[in-house]
Amino acid sequence: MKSAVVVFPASNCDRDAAVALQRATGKAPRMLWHAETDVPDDLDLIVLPGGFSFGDYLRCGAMAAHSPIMRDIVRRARAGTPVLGICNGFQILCETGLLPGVLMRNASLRFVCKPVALRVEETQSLFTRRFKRGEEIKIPVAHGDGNYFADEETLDRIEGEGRVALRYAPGANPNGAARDIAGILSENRRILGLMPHPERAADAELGLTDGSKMFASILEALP
Amino acid sequence: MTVPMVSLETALAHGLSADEYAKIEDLLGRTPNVTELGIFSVMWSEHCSYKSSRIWLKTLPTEGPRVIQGPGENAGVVDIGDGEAVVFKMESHNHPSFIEPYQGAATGVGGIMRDVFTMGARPVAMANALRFGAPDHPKTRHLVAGVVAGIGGYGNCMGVPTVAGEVNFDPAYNGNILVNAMCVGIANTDRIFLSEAKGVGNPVVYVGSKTGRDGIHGATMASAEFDEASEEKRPTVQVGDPFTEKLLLEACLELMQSDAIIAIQDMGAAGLTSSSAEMASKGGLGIELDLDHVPQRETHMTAYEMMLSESQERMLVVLKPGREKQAKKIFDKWGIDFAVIGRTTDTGRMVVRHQGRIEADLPVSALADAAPVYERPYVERKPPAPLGEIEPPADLKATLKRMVARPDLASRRWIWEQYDYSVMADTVQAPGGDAAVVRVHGRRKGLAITTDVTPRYCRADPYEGGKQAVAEAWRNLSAVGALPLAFTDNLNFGNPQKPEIMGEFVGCVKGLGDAGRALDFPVVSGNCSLYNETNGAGILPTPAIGGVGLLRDVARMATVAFKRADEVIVLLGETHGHLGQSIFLRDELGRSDGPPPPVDLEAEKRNGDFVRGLVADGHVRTVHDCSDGGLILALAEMAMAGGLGCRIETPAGIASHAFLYGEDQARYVVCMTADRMTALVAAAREAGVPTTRLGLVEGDHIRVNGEDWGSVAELRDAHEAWLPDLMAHP
Amino acid sequence: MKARIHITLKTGVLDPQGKAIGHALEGLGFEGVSEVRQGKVIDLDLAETDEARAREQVRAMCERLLANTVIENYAIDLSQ
Amino acid sequence: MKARIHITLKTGVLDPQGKAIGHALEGLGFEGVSEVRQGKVIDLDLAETDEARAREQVRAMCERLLANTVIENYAIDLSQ
Ligand SMILES: Nc1ncnc2c1ncn2[C@@H]1O[C@H](COP(=O)(O)OP(=O)(O)O)[C@@H](O)[C@H]1O
Ligand SMILES: [Mg+2]
Repeated sequence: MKSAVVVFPASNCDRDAAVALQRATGKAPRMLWHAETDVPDDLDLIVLPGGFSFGDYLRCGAMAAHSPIMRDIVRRARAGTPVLGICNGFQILCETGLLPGVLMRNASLRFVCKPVALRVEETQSLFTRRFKRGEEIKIPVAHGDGNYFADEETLDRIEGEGRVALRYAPGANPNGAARDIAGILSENRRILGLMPHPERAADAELGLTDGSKMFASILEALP
Repeated sequence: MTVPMVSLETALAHGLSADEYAKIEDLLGRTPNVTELGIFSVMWSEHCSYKSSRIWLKTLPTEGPRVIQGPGENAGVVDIGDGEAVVFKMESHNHPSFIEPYQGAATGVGGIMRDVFTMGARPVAMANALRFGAPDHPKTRHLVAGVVAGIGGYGNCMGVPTVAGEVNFDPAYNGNILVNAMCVGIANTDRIFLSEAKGVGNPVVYVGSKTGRDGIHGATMASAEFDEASEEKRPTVQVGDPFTEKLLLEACLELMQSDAIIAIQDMGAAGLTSSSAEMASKGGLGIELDLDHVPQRETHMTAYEMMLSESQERMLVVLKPGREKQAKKIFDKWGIDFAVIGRTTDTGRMVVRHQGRIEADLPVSALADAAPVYERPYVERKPPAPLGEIEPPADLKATLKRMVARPDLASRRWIWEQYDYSVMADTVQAPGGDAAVVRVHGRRKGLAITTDVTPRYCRADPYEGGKQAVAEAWRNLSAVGALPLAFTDNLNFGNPQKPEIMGEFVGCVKGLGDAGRALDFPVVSGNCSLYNETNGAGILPTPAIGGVGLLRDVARMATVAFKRADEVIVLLGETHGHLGQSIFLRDELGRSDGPPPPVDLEAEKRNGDFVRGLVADGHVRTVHDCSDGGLILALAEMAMAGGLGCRIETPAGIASHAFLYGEDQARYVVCMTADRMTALVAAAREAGVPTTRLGLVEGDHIRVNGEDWGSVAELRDAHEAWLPDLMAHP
Repeated sequence: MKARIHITLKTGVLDPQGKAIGHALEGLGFEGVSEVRQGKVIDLDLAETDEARAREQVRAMCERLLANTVIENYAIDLSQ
Repeated sequence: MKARIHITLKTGVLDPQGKAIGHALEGLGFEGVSEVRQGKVIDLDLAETDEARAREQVRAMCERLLANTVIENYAIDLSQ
């Protein structure tokens, strides 16, 4: 599998994502600088990592969504190249319109870092196929703006289309997200945006390992 | 433009004394102009010159087989093997945080990070030591909320995990909170960068944010006593820009991969002035600056303003000649301003030009080396009289649930969950234990990090309190199984011109030094924050210690949580039931008298070395040291962390309340399987370490001498609720 | 020209910041405050001197970057 | 009454957000934008109907909570 991690100014989970990908696939991903205008042709997976691209100024992900590299990424994503957006990456995907909705300030107005319990809602995707439907997993979150919002119609639609991939377990919603949504899929199910950090739960020494199943799923789907 | 005339009055307004001003005139052989006076005032401020503390700081142990760089550079450097070094330092941002808690704390974090990456290290962990006023003081909640958000706001954006810290509440800090931030980084030993300029004619380069009129005179403010009026004056505080700092970090580290740099120095307090003077002074050189080339955010800035600006996120670099293009390319890529603003000279003078005029022409040695050094008079405090007999409370078992929710003992989760403690994916021990542990990226080894000091001990007996602060940090590192390497300190005190305060300072520093020597735990960097007084009321003496230790293999690491039922709980170390200055005495009985617990440094060493051995050999995985709140608090914390209860008995011959709540030092609680018990107790005896078998990990309640002291769940609820409840009020 | 842009949340979009401010005001004893909404204001200095062209330029900035029109409205004020 | 409060950074105070927005606009090809400053706008519904009293109330809110007067200015607009 050939993968790439995009580095925006003030991305800060780019290395973590690369380490997790390397561990899962045995191959180091390419690191792509945001100012590049073309992404390599042969990529099987593009990862938009967590962090504070452009300082999270104006709106989280807004400036990154207009980075030169994003034009090509949007094009490829629309054509079917899988994209995984983690935390800030999820925010960027929403700002580009590749995923519906927005991520607003946490309801507490405080940044929150902790492991949270999640329920895997959909296993029909290349990111979640190794999980069991309804399985409860634990993955850390670390964000100030993870409060997923979309209008009711959109929420009903994505629910109806089985695109809510991950939900915070009952009582575990750390940010006030609508319908406890933690991660959603695109219409073609090849783009996943999620607030939790699977790359921080892919190493037994860090205490949590459920994230590695996501990387294993990807590898299985995109050998 | 008319240049204001300088007089004694101007000098006094700049925080210089009459004697100091006379000395400046003497050194120059003339009256300085106002820019020159401004430059002197910051260079000779307490903050930059350490004029009150210097002679005492010299007494501290700063050397050791692993120490690569002790105090005197931007941060200390200690060898951790494999060609790698840990680089760390702690610094305060107390006054700015009181005025504007979010930005004050944020820029404090940014400043200490720059100190570490200037040395060529990538920051890998942050810690802090915080002191606030009484919980019910009208300002406290606002300050707590702002400081915590500010620390998180900056550190989280930088992508450096904040993993450890400590917080106390005491009315002594009502008007002077303490915000001490520590940064820990990792560098290659063959790529450590220093601030000593070398060579003549080399380009002096400015990189980072543009200069504005930020915090002009911040460095002198940080050294001046507060009064109510200064709160009204509202000096400009700096606004942090972590986004720019993150880019500056990456750009500097990228440039450091090359060999283009001769010297590099961050612009901290006193910005351009102290960074240029220090680089020149260390290299025995002169330096010329042309301020026309300084990137500026505001119009019509004067030389005075530019030299004294404390705009954040800036660095000064001396490059090898001809490397400007190569370096500029890197900063362009990261979108960071880059400007050649001067060059090194052989004149030994600092010459500042602006718009074709010479605005300052000063001997570098006068600025850096001729700064006054004071041997301030001090009085040593008489140690408090011993406590008499302390009667046990009527219902001892009811005390625990209250104690776990006391301001100084309640859970700090509300704080650390606002810090991204897991970014970089190497945090193998998150906040909540004795020390945090971050793995060295790609290696088996890890760094243990802790911050500690017990100000109420320091107030009661500065010398014993100083010893205790170092001993506790050393103990917390040992408790996770790490070899303590070295420490950094932030010495927060009141007005050193008062002999009693100076006595606190001297006593604490002596204690720090003796403990450091006895424990092979040198100090490699640090900072002094004096004049923490409002309307003449000083803070508690607070020499905050930031300790760093090395774990050979993070798989052999202890944590505080009870792990399995039926493990035997053993106390290592001696218990006399010392209640003087204990939290039990203060919070349950309303008394704060008696001497603090004495620190037997030999016992500390013996017991700590023994515990570390147990962890390293894989015999125990559960260790917690005893500190605030005594043994029963340690047990309660182990129970709450593990979700398991325990059943313990107190020994005969000592009153239960003293045994349980006494704050005797040099003690650790460890858990082991029953089959290992005999051998370990024998080994302890051989090592001269006293042991007491306390009982067993068992059930989900805490049982003491057959009495139920509460369920782990209810204790945890009380422990976890205190801070969120406090902060829920507007 | 100078442009002042107000970016406010659309009605129906929940506003955690506004809500928190409302609570805090109440906690401080301020009474009679019903709805609180927080938005952004962005001030720009433009080289453009023609009002119509300036408005068009700022509108484009809002659509492309400054506002997220899924949840936000924007309003533009121009002055010399 | 309705109150609209503008909270802006004092002149001379660094505005990292404004700076970044300026860069981003430039990157998107918008030309001639010099200074960019970002602030907050807060809209309140007040039960108070007397203008002078309303202004005084909102001023108190700004001083005590809404504005950080160390680095921010505020301006109050009232309307029925
Ligand atoms: N300001 C803070 N930031 C991060 N962690 C903190 C902070 N304050 C306390 N902690 C964490 O809470 C735990 C308990 O703190 P403390 O009681 O001071 O520990 P100890 O008594 O072992 O020194 C430690 O793990 C510490 O790192
Ligand atoms: Mg401890």
